[in-house]
Amino acid sequence: MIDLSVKLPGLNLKNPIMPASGCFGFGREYSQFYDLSELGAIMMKAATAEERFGNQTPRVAETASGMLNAIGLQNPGVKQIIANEVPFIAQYDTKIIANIAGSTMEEYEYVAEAFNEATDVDALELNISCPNVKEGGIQFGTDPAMAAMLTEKVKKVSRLPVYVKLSPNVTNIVDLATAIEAAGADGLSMINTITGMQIDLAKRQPLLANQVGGLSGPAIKPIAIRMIYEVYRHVSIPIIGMGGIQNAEDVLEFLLAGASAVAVGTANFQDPYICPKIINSLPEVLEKYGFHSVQEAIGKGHV
Amino acid sequence: MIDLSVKLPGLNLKNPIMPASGCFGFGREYSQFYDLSELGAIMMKAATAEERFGNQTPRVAETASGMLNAIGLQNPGVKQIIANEVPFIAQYDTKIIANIAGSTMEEYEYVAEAFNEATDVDALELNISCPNVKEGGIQFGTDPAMAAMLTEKVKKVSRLPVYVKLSPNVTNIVDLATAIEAAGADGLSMINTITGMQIDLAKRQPLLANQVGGLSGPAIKPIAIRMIYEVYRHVSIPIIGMGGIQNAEDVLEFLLAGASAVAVGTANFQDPYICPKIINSLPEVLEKYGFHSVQEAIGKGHV
Amino acid sequence: MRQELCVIKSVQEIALDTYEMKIVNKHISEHAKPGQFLHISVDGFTLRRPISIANIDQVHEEITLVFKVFGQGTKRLASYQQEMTINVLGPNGNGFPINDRKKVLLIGGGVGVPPIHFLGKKLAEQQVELTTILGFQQKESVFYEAEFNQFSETIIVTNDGSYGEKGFVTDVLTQIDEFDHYYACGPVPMLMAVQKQLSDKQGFLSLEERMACGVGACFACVIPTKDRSGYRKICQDGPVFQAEEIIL
Amino acid sequence: MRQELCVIKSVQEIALDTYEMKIVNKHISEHAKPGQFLHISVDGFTLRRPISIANIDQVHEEITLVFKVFGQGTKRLASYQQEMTINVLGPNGNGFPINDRKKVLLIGGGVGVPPIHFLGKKLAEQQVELTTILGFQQKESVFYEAEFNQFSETIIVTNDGSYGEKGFVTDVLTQIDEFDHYYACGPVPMLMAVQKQLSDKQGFLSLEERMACGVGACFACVIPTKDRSGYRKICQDGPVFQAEEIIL
Ligand SMILES: Cc1cc2nc3c(=O)[nH]c(=O)nc-3n(C[C@H](O)[C@H](O)[C@H](O)COP(=O)(O)OP(=O)(O)OC[C@H]3O[C@@H](n4cnc5c(N)ncnc54)[C@H](O)[C@@H]3O)c2cc1C
Ligand SMILES: Cc1cc2nc3c(=O)[nH]c(=O)nc-3n(C[C@H](O)[C@H](O)[C@H](O)COP(=O)(O)OP(=O)(O)OC[C@H]3O[C@@H](n4cnc5c(N)ncnc54)[C@H](O)[C@@H]3O)c2cc1C
Ligand SMILES: Cc1cc2nc3c(=O)[nH]c(=O)nc-3n(C[C@H](O)[C@H](O)[C@H](O)COP(=O)(O)O)c2cc1C
Ligand SMILES: Cc1cc2nc3c(=O)[nH]c(=O)nc-3n(C[C@H](O)[C@H](O)[C@H](O)COP(=O)(O)O)c2cc1C
Ligand code: FES
Ligand code: FES
Repeated sequence: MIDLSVKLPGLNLKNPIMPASGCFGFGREYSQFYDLSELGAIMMKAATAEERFGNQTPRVAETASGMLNAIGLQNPGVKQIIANEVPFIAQYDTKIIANIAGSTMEEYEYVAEAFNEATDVDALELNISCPNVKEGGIQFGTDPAMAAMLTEKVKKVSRLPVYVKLSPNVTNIVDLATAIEAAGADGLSMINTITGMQIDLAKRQPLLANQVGGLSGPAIKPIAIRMIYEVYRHVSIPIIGMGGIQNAEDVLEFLLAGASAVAVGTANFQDPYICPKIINSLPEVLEKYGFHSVQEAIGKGHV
Repeated sequence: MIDLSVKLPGLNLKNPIMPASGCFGFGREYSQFYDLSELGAIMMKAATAEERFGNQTPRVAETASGMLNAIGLQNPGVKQIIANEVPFIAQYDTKIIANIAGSTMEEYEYVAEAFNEATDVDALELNISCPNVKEGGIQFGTDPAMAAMLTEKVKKVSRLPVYVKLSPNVTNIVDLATAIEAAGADGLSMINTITGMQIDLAKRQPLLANQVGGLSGPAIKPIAIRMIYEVYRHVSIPIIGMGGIQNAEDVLEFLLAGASAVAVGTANFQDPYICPKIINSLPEVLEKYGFHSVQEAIGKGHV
Repeated sequence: MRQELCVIKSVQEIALDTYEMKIVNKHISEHAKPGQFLHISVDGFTLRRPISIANIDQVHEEITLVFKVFGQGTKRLASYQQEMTINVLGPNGNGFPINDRKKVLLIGGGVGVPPIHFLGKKLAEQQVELTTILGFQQKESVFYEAEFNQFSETIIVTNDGSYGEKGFVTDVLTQIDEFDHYYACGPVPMLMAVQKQLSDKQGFLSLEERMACGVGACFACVIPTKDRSGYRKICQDGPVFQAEEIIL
Repeated sequence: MRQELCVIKSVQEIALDTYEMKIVNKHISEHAKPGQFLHISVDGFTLRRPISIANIDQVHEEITLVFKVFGQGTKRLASYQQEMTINVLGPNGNGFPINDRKKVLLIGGGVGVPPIHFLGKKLAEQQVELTTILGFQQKESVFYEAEFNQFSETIIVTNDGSYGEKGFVTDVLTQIDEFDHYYACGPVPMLMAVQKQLSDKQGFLSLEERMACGVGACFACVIPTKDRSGYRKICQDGPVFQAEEIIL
């Protein structure tokens, strides 16, 4: 028997597979396709203090082996999420990770504190790296000092373990990660999307209404693997890996690079069953490459 | 008649298409396939002061819609290049851009100065952004002050127009570009490859001997477009664009983003005729989208 | 909505760059309603392509799709051969509300014609009196005229006048007698003009937007609503909306 | 070397995960020499796949390739059907030097067998006396035994002993009588062992390395040489090298 379980701060996962934030809403839609209890955890869509309507459309574009999105943090606000969405997911036997975002430090603190009341939420994921909002977002995610300060503030007000989601749009990802670790983060999640653009030839303007969007999907996997590999050597807190995962082999690649668990984003759009499919084929793939458990594979790609 | 010509400092190009540095050697191999005089210009493989053997193999890996390379600047040294390679390309009616690299400022200066003797060379491309060499390379390319200093030094010793090739592995590409412009660069070329990694599952180690490599190909096109779009708004020197170009529509997208000419790299490996094919189909594509010349399309994606 | 594999029965070019594809699937043919769409996986592309259901033959469990080659994805789809299998999510979204109608005006523009065709057939089965206006760019783009004629009085309009009447669908609206409801699908400028010109009528518009998930999870495909309660999702709450509800 | 389109005549699984593909092309069938390879474009992949030429039928302008399904690219290639067209660069690289040979030892391991087959046939035509050692992992992987038997004494070795002799090709080297030259192609550990054990003989090794361009332009596929003049390119200077020239 291959053991798929992983223990992370606040998260005893039965398996290391979870849908990535923003790619799974609050679980309702995909619950039509399968039993969400199969999932190791669910990362909810970002929550902000108040309801947000997000960016104008078009919000998505397709790229070679990837896509751009500029949703812009549309969400019903943390109160509504706690009232209506968390209870829905809590029906299932899975862990709940609340992704939180904001335009100011105060907003992050407010949202983090609000989730203290949501007893079914198991961890916070601090989205300090959203490239798709005009204020906040990206700045917090690229300056190590700012990122550390934000982490500290959120840690102070939250009862929950805090995973900080790193932006790949930086010169030195290790500086960012070590600053965030020093500030008390319980874990890291990486990577968020990479800022990109597509131009509509006929309209002679950027295709997305927001001009730039975040690149995700298999196209960015080599960048995610490199960053996780580098960060793993310099931090001792666990990493939740993501970026272009499509199958169990990809999961193993992330584990070898140093991730302790992984999130699947864009692939849900192609195949709504992708998460359970990966969970089902993971034991076989681990075995094929000589591993008896997920735990055993973590960081094993380092020489 | 659609006019494909573009005038850039030192480069009166009959068309805006050139093979990218490192993806075309010194032209000999591809001269078996077609007449190199069809090309707007040729960007030669990087030259260093002395012969270099580069990295261990494996040096390349395939990724989704892209590839990783870690060649490591293998080249016969600037003297040999001037003696044996430049004269070969000079037989053809095309422009020659010499890509120069080094581990120290002095090496860059040495190589730049050496090319003063090569009367057939039309411009220098300063490769300050090679992610695949242990010393030099990447550092010069990520720190605006260092990049500016290097640009200034090379400008001082060279008789040729200098195009500086930007690294995409930075938090703020505009800061880098404006510093380099202020230091006297005649143009920019962007983007170089993005640092990535692939892990060999069976061997449990990075697949490339150099561990990390540079990601190129269609996967990075949205990132290249975004960076060129941003830089175009902040500089007044011309940009040679590159990153994942596969066809004439892609070329137009780069022109609209703000590139004045483009280079084609990875696509040569899939189709050795890609450059002439793009040159031949460019007039039709320009016409389809309402342009009468390449010149007219430059920067037209800005609103 | 389910993920289903469908065998292609036929692919045929029926007008300029316009293809009719027939696929076989029991679940979809049993459950699909006019206005719903399939979210189709195309080999080699990250995102699925939304295509409306143009017709259903329940007896043969056959679904008809009509699509125009627009970019690379639809080009690839058009190259698919008989007997190949395609992976679709469907039926997605909500259909047109069709109960208790008497006299109905149908308006379709370009690739907005297919869902209107399926709708018209269903309404005709319910003995609803129909008038249809179909707009196309030019003569070569016209399709399904004969099909519509079977159940509806049908006016064809082409932008360049090369077939039928010249102009836009809104140019012939005044020719139409009384009707209690209208249904429209087509390009946004057409829908805006229709919405404005028929603002005193009860109408339903079927909308398009770039989609990712196609099931309501990603917030890609939203449209602002008039009551300022924010955005609604085209893939999940639509693609059909009441004309007065939305801001185009 | 040219870029050529070739129609697939047949694809057949001839051993465990091992496929024989026959393609038709005039230029390549006329010019190919043993040891050369084709650089094959596979739908959906950035890089071409290098595959050795396993045989040529000049009369029917037919080229035979034999390849093992290793990763996604060869898996896709194996799924190609008769009548489909593939895009290849070829013939690439330099072949085995074969003039003035009398008694020759051929050594092939796994997917190193195909080029050795084409070589053996050519040498046999020149009346060269041949002995061949072919190494495979296990019984199910063995292919082309009958083909080799037609022109050469042939010893089969399997790693697990499930067919022929048990062990590695080097284990049976001592059984071979005099020979003036040897030719080997196979996995690097095999080539290293052969190079070492036959260091007193004139030999040629055919090498593999990950390639990008396949034509000598990108410096991906290099191998260090003993004279320290640096690296040579496998795709352009090789894939065949004198055994004493290179450092494995
Ligand atoms: C609910 C709905 C029903 C539709 N029904 C039909 C139909 O019956 N017949 C038909 O011909 N077309 C229909 N369309 C439009 C069709 O989806 C697009 O023409 C198609 O997705 C274009 O794909 P492409 O690969 O050819 O273009 P590309 O431009 O290469 O596609 C790139 C991306 O943009 C998206 N995209 C581009 N244009 C549109 C568009 N107009 N609407 C939505 N997404 C778009 C693609 O899905 C893809 O994700 C419908 C769209 C929607 C939303
Ligand atoms: C000159 C030469 C001749 C060859 N002849 C044959 C032959 O006749 N029969 C046969 O079965 N195989 C042969 N090979 C090996 C064959 O090229 C690889 O097995 C194949 O490229 C693997 O592709 P993949 O997509 O299945 O694997 P993947 O691992 O998915 O491929 C990923 C990348 O790695 C490259 N790669 C992986 N393994 C190898 C390898 N061993 N050598 C070179 N590149 C590799 C691929 O080309 C591709 O670029 C030859 C290789 C070379 C260099
Ligand atoms: C449509 C879309 C919406 C996203 N929304 C969020 C979000 O709200 N919060 C967040 O932290 N990340 C968000 N992301 C980023 C993903 O969680 C993930 O980090 C990224 O897409 C890389 O993974 P992938 O390649 O598997 O998609 C979003 C991604 C997509 C594609
Ligand atoms: C195999 C390979 C070798 C390269 N060598 C160099 C080089 O020597 N100097 C340089 O400036 N860029 C080099 N590059 C980067 C390319 O010139 C180009 O900037 C990059 O590949 C993006 O373009 P593409 O996506 O069209 O390949 C190399 C790229 C590849 C793939
Ligand atoms: S496409 Fe994802 S919500 Fe509509
Ligand atoms: S593969 Fe490019 S030099 Fe050999």
